[in-house]
Amino acid sequence: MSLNINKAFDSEKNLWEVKLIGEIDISTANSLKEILIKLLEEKEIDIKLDCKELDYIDSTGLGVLIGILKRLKSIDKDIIIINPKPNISKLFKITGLDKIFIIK
Amino acid sequence: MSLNINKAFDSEKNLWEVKLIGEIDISTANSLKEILIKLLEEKEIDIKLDCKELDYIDSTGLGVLIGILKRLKSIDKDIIIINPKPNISKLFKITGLDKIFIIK
Amino acid sequence: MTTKCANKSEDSKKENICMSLPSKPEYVSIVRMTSSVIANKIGFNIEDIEDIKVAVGEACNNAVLHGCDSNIFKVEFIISEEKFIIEIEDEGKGFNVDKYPHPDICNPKESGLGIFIIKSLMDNVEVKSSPGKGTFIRMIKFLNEKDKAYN
Amino acid sequence: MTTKCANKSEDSKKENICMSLPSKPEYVSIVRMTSSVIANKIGFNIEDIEDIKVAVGEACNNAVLHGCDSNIFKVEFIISEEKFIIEIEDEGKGFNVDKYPHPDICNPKESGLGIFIIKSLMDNVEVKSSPGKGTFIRMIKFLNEKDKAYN
Ligand SMILES: Nc1ncnc2c1ncn2[C@@H]1O[C@H](COP(=O)(O)OP(=O)(O)O)[C@@H](O)[C@H]1O
Ligand SMILES: Nc1ncnc2c1ncn2[C@@H]1O[C@H](COP(=O)(O)OP(=O)(O)O)[C@@H](O)[C@H]1O
Repeated sequence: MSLNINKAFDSEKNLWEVKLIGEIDISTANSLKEILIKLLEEKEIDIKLDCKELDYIDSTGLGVLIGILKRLKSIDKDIIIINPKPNISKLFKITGLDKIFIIK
Repeated sequence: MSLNINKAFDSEKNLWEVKLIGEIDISTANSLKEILIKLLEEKEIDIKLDCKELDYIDSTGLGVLIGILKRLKSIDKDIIIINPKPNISKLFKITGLDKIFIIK
Repeated sequence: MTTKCANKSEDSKKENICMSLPSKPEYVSIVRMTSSVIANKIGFNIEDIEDIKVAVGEACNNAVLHGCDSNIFKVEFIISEEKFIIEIEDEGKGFNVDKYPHPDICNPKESGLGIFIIKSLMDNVEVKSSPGKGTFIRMIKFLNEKDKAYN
Repeated sequence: MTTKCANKSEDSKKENICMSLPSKPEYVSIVRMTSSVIANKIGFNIEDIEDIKVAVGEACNNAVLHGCDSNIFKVEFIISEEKFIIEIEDEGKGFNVDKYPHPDICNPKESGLGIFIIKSLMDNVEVKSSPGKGTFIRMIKFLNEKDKAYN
């Protein structure tokens, strides 16, 4: 019923590795936004989102990711999404967002 | 959100071993009652209730157990409750039923 | 849709969630679940959440068991920083709150444990009932200081 | 307590659960949870339950985001053997249902996905809105034959 976010800098691959645990919804999307923006203020590099333990995301969460992706794309960087659960993959698919995010 | 009941006859100890899995409440207590009564119609012996995977019980469930216990006590048999979770132990304690059931 | 709920109280820090459901056994677990989700959000510890769930379940059982068929019962969750109030109301047959059967451990019975369990698990319990009209029960659990600090 | 809900419908096989909640983000997950508990009871499979949860969440998001402060929103769950209807109503600012922004994948935006997602996940969706008065959305998921047989 809440969101935990673990972040680490992967110096070898030069990217932010962010683990999302819990639910991204209208009450937690803002804290995700703030954390991702802070990371980019530190270093504007690729962000890898590990969604293995992400149970839920909705349009407010997708909106945050779209906003961050637009900023990264403008400097040729990316968001890479790994280990999404079936319900999360489905949402990226029906919205067509699987075509603009890198999903593994 | 539902109740599963696994029953087996322990011929060595001459008792019914009944595993309760899920929740015993107003909507499932009756099926517990029917199953236990059927067992006693087959053989009137001790009943051992394994509550390891029992998540919830309320007064309707306790009422069923009290009814069966009264029948068993009248022929000097018992109900033995094993592995109750803390919330279930608490309910037996506050109602004083821990003094009339054998709880291990 | 005809749901109507004031969702307002004297104290602006309080917030209400109202529900109404058919008086049937299969709906009781929905109220139990909802109560535990809310209790968890308020910040109660696991033992308190279990207590609330059982107490709410017992009150709903009574509303359903002693309520009229094809009727509804209502639940109101009143949330504030220091306590959780739950009110459950039915339009069932009601009873005399001064002389309903109390449990007697020397002579255990199949019924009569519900209200006793609610009073044991909650900090404050009030029952009002009018025979023939219905029953109202209000129960309160206070958030202890430790859990408050944790929030 | 002032909750009022008809909980009755033409078809006696239908049963209703009504809720009303404060228009605040922290209450949306309670409605989501409740919808998934009910969907599970009706007998929907896991994928359908997830779809219902997301669609209900999106509709609640809109009620809360575009609703008025210090207001409430209402949810009605209508349960029958072959389908699950969910109605969500707010008294917020409303909008013109004929020309709200639709998503465009070539030009992705931070908002405007909610109703599109609801329509993709549910079998039938109806939106009524009066600018200045509020919005009503009804969504239906049908139970497929396989899950019905399983019940
Ligand atoms: N909501 C209610 N409507 C009518 N009668 C009630 C209600 N709640 C309790 N009672 C009466 O009080 C008695 C004691 O209730 P309770 O302690 O919950 O035990 P139980 O419901 O198991 O009998 C019930 O047997 C019933 O006669
Ligand atoms: N309940 C509502 N009350 C008022 N306006 C709404 C409501 N639901 C949707 N809208 C309007 O329709 C638009 C599209 O909604 P939606 O597809 O859910 O995307 P989002 O809410 O992310 O913008 C919203 O931006 C808003 O203007």
